[in-house]
Amino acid sequence: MKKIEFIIRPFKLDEVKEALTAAGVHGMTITEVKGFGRQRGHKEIYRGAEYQVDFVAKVKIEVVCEDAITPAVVEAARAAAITGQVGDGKIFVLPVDDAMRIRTGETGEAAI
Amino acid sequence: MKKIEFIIRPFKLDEVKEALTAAGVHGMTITEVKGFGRQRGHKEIYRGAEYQVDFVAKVKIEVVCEDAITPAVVEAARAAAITGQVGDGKIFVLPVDDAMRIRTGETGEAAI
Amino acid sequence: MKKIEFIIRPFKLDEVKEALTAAGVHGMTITEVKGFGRQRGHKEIYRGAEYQVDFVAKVKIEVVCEDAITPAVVEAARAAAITGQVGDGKIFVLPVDDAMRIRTGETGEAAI
Amino acid sequence: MDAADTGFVLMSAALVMFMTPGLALFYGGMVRAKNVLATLMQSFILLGLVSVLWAVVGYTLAFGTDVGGVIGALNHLLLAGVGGDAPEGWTLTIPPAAFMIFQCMFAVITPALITGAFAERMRFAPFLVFSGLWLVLVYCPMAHWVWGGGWMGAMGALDFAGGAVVHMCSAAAALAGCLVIGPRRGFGKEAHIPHNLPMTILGAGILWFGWFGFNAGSALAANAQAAMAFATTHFAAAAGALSWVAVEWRHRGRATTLGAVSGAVAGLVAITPAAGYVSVGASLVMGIAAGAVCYWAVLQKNRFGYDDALDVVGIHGVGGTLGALATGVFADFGEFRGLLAGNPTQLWIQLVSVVATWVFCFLMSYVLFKVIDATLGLRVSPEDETRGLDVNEHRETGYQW
Amino acid sequence: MDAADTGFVLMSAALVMFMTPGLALFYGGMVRAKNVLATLMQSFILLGLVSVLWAVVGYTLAFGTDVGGVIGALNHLLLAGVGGDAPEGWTLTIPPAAFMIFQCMFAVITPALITGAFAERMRFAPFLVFSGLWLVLVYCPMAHWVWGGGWMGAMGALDFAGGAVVHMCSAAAALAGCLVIGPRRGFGKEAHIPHNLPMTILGAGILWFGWFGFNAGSALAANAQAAMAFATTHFAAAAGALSWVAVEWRHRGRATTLGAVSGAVAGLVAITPAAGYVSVGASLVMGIAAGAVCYWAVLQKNRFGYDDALDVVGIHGVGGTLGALATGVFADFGEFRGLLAGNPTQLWIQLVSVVATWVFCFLMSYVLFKVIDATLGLRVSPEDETRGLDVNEHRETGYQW
Amino acid sequence: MDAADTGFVLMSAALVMFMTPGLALFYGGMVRAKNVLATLMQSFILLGLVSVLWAVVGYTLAFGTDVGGVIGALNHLLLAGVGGDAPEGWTLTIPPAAFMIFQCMFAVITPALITGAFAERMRFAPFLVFSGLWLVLVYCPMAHWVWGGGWMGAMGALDFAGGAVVHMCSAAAALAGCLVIGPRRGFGKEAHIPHNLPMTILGAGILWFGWFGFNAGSALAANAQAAMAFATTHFAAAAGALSWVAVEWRHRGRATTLGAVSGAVAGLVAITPAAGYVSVGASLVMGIAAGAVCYWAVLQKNRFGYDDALDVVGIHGVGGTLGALATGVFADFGEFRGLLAGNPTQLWIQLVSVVATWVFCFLMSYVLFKVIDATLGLRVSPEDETRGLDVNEHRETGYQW
Ligand SMILES: Nc1ncnc2c1ncn2[C@@H]1O[C@H](COP(=O)(O)OP(=O)(O)O)[C@@H](O)[C@H]1O
Ligand SMILES: Nc1ncnc2c1ncn2[C@@H]1O[C@H](COP(=O)(O)OP(=O)(O)O)[C@@H](O)[C@H]1O
Ligand SMILES: Nc1ncnc2c1ncn2[C@@H]1O[C@H](COP(=O)(O)OP(=O)(O)O)[C@@H](O)[C@H]1O
Repeated sequence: MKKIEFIIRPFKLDEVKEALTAAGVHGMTITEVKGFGRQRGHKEIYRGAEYQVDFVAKVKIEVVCEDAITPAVVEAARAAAITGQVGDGKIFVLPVDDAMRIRTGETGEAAI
Repeated sequence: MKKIEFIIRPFKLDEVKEALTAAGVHGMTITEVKGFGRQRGHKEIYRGAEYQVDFVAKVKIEVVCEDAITPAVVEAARAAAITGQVGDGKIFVLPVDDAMRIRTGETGEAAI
Repeated sequence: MKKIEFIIRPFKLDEVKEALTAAGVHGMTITEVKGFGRQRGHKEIYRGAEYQVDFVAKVKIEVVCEDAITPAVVEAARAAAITGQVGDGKIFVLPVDDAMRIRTGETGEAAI
Repeated sequence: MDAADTGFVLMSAALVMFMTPGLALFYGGMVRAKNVLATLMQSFILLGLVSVLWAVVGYTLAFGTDVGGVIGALNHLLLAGVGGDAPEGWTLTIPPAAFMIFQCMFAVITPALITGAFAERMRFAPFLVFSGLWLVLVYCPMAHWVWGGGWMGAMGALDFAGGAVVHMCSAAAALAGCLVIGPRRGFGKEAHIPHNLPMTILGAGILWFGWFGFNAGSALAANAQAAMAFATTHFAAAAGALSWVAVEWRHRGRATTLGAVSGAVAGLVAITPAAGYVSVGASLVMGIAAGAVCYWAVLQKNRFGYDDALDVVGIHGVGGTLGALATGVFADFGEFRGLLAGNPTQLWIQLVSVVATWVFCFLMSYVLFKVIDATLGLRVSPEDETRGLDVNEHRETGYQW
Repeated sequence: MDAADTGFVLMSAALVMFMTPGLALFYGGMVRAKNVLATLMQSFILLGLVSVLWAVVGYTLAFGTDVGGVIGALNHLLLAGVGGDAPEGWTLTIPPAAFMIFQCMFAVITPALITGAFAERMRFAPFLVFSGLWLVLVYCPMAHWVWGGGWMGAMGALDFAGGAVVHMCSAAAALAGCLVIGPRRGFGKEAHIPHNLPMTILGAGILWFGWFGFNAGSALAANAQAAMAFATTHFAAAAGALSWVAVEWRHRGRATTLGAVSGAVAGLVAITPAAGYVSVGASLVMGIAAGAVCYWAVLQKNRFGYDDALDVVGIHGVGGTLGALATGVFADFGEFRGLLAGNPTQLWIQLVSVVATWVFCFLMSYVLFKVIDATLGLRVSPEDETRGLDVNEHRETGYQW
Repeated sequence: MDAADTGFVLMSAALVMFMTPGLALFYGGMVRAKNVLATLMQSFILLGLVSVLWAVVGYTLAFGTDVGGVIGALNHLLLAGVGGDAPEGWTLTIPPAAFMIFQCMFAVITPALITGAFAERMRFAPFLVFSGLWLVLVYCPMAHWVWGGGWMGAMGALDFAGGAVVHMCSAAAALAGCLVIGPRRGFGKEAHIPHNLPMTILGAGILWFGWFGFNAGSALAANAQAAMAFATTHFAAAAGALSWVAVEWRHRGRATTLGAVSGAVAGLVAITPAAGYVSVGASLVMGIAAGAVCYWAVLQKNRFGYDDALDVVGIHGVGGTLGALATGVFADFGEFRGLLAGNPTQLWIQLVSVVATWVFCFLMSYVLFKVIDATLGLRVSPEDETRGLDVNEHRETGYQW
């Protein structure tokens, strides 16, 4: 099993969610995060003083899925998340030892 | 060492925290997340228009612990988090290479 | 590749960000989290009733970087995050299988 | 007709109207985020429901021709005869419509006060039914008894702006309500902590502001009594805030903002029956007493185990009772004199009115709650209570960040 | 000069001024968090811009000596002669400065109402240009026609506090605006959900409160008509809230808080042209009609596909039209009589004024929007719209938690 | 006694009272979320503390029988003789109680203004001690000098509604305060960014609304001067908002919402001493000047390195000074004439009063802060400052989402 983390633009969330579902993912967990990277932030002005805000609003999607579908899931999400501009985000794939569904106690692939 | 991620119902947080502490966990990190899965969301109505909200409020607990106690920790948390209804959540176990306590610089199991 | 997770004090964010950048990290993702550990929380009072709040505001920084620079990155961040008081936080290092840049489709170290 | 008095009472009515959104915010900030809209709604919708009922039947029950000292006749049904011109025998210097609309605002806020007791667990439909029936069966009689020519006023009970009619009356209903509906899930175990105290402080600010209309406006004229009522109102609120904060500081080691606003409201409640009758000195004493006593009263609920979620009983019940009795002690304005002005009977009359108000309002409300609980069911399901009333009862969410 | 009337109108003016921040919050809560400041700003800055324009040229265009029934002469340019003392021939009991400042508040809020239509996508600079020109070219003539001695008033059209001048006029501009600027990105696909409904409810509370100044103050004296206008205002709002909620409950299965406040505003809009002319009974009928009809009207926008973001047309346009016609039906105050009081002509006059208002205001606004769009460009870039107006147009962020 | 004037002043007092919660929100939105309650509390608790002190000793120090032009005698201790009836020699048309309570609201908000300077780092207990002493030792003398029969008024200094007494006085204390307490941790390095600008905008809306009571009410009668003061207040605020925004736009490329509200407040501050004495044209000029000058003044603090957290000096100090001098230029009402009306002496008198106010208030405040710092300690510990005042000083948290 793998955990795939997608860091995407917030307004792409719905499209990526659809793409993931279409790719066979049945569950996911979303977190609002702030990103720092090549995409620059913006300036803010308060009473004449300028502040540089480096962080950009992003959404992190975490999906745990079987090894087999991982490449397909990655591709599907990427296609939905892309705009072609700097700041589209990243996809990270991490190994997972085990999963469990709290309700039933099922483990492994049955749990996800 | 393992990192265990628990996705649970928000109102179970206190109980799960107690269970984890009782199971020998000394620290944890909590994030408010939104989940998508078998548990359906709800409808909202604004000026007569209906919107489907797919995401459900969840809490993610991250715990890094020694390999040895991992199964016990998982079981203890599961027992506290369960309601038996769809949406109780998931537990994921991931491998961890190393840990460090910022204050002391200790690494490995001493750090957690 | 590794994913390094830093749990730090919120007011240290800017300093740690500088340190990471100086250590050759080009991107990172920040999440507001609540921590539980040796650092005790505080009491709150509402209409004469006292409540114990166990969770302390923390910031989580996630950085994916090449294996080679990982120790340097950890050290740099630690130096910036430390105050010497209980509650300075943790650093966890996790293995990463792969990374991809959504915009370009690059994978591996080129993606980060 | 006097233009100055008319303008003053109309502006006062506007201020009192503003108190209901203020109360909504005061309460709304104290609940958890998942119930904020339901809590705001329980106040806001009463601006609609009660006002319409008031026009149809409420005003005439309260202020129609007295029937046996108990209720008003239906001679002003649908506000017949309540217009811009003064009818025969009208003694006020303002148009009947001005008096009627001023009183309407009191009728709106009184049932809204009750909602603090059953916050975070009451279903919306039975809440509406309760509020409508309660207005007709409890509030209108009370208003008639005290201000409409009924027995309590005839007995000589002093209630300048509604210590009995508004505060004790709603608090008695609140007590009945939280007894019947039972405590919130997790009461005493989980922390039920205010989700947005700035909202509560804003609400308190609006309440304090509007209370000038409530109390000074109750003079029904822009005269010296109105000025005195204005001043006593302000000083009682000020003293109440200080006193609550002082007691809390001693007891818990800190002065809280929720304490400051709670104390101010306690002071405002206590001065309400007395505002036009007492001196500034008395108002300071009453405010100080109210802050300390209501702080103590609020602590008791944990002892008794009933879940009066937002402390309607502790603040409006105890504060209103204190104020009504203190009116019997401190009153000294024209013919209205209390104990200290050499008229001990007044204190006795006040005591009778206090007991009668509590007994009548509590019993009526208790029966009403029980009947509605048995028929419609008052309470949301446990799952809905966990998910929050906003999503379940109203299909909305308070905040999207 | 009458002190009572002066005090009453000044206080009313203060209340009307407070409506603009109230409207800012009402609207601000309904947009997404990333546009909250831009939305608040579009109302708030008009307190600055319109007020200054009003002093310079607006007042005299609206209330200067009538020129051909169409516009006011420039005899009060820069408020010349509009001071504390009554000039020759002045018929009001209040100083000219009091009347002028009361009217100023109306001029401020009217263009602010329009902003709901193009919320979340309009650039700030062209918005300012539009608002300034619109005030001079659309609002001032309208105000003159109805209240300043122009043809509409001369024809006998009744508009007590601005059904045509304020509500239809701004709604016609709103319709033009959202047609020209086009729908928000993702309209109909993404959920455009209010980010802070408590803010909207607070805004509605302030609007309701301030509307007493708007309507009762329009009597321009603290008299019986003011008292009646006050009462009808309140009951129409109450009935509107109930009615919207009832219809929504039936249609969608739930009573929403946004529905309650929307219905209240619909009722307030509808009663505005009628407030001082109709009975309380009529106000209840009008409020009920407004709540239901505006609910239905708001649903239509999805059918027609224009993106009137915060429903200015559905509520102010439809509600204002309903109110103007109902005034022709229900008016019955002194010489002012409508259909039911035996004067069917009034309804006809009202209809003419409704049509003229819509046509004039829509066409003028449409041309204005088109011209500004062609020259300055109305709309932010797609990227900026996605990131939000607050950061791009104002370099600020609403909330930092 | 005049009912119209009494009603008007009472309503004005209510509006002024509402300014303090408004100020609390205005300030509260500008601090970081962890200090929001402490900031709200510093204003709110003064409604309690100052009001009680005012009743006990403040009123008589300010408005008791003049002693040597410097202070009021204790003849109204505990408000003795300040009731509903006019005593011998009373020249106002309103009851003493109405005048006293109107003035009370001014006494409350003045020390509340100071809190913006030491926001986010002041301990609560010494803050209370400071505010209480400051009221007695600084505010009461100032109020006496200007309005209570003291030397400044006798000299002929014009201060219609408190440019010196309220704004310069609090700003001088603010300057002293931030010099003594020192800058916030991270000042100049970290971003100290407003956490909730909608709250600040709401606060500004309430301030603007309440300021009508402040300035128009200061006529102490519902007359033509009140109407003029109302109008000049509004136009100065409007012009101030526009002017600040224009300057900022030029300087930084964007018009900010915080700029708009700051400019409005600057305009309101500047017009305060002048409101009843100047024409609408002058008020526009003063507003424009205030917006631009205060923008510039606020930028200076970074140059000088003192941390006046919420810009009390830049806005109230500079705006108030500007207004006081401009009063000497533009005054033209009855016997009150300034430079442009042919009375250059007035400008000189104004200058003397400005200098005296700054010197007296700064020195007194500086000593007070120093003494309290040496005895109780003004400042929270670095750890507490990092964690936030809400949790440490009040054991509460503003928001729970
Ligand atoms: N090394 C990294 N580790 C973790 N997150 C990263 C890393 N690099 C980038 N990110 C995340 O990805 C987002 C997009 O990265 P950015 O460099 O701005 O654009 P792009 O992905 O198009 O190159 C960042 O805002 C950040 O959240
Ligand atoms: N494959 C997955 N990857 C990551 N998170 C998941 C996944 N599946 C479910 N979740 C998380 O677990 C929560 C509960 O899942 P759900 O399917 O609703 O119920 P249950 O766990 O009872 O089967 C979801 O809301 C989501 O946050
Ligand atoms: N075992 C753990 N797993 C995950 N997070 C942890 C763990 N232990 C501590 N943390 C995080 O680190 C933070 C600091 O830990 P704490 O024990 O308070 O201080 P210190 O790191 O100085 O020993 C906690 O608030 C929590 O967020």
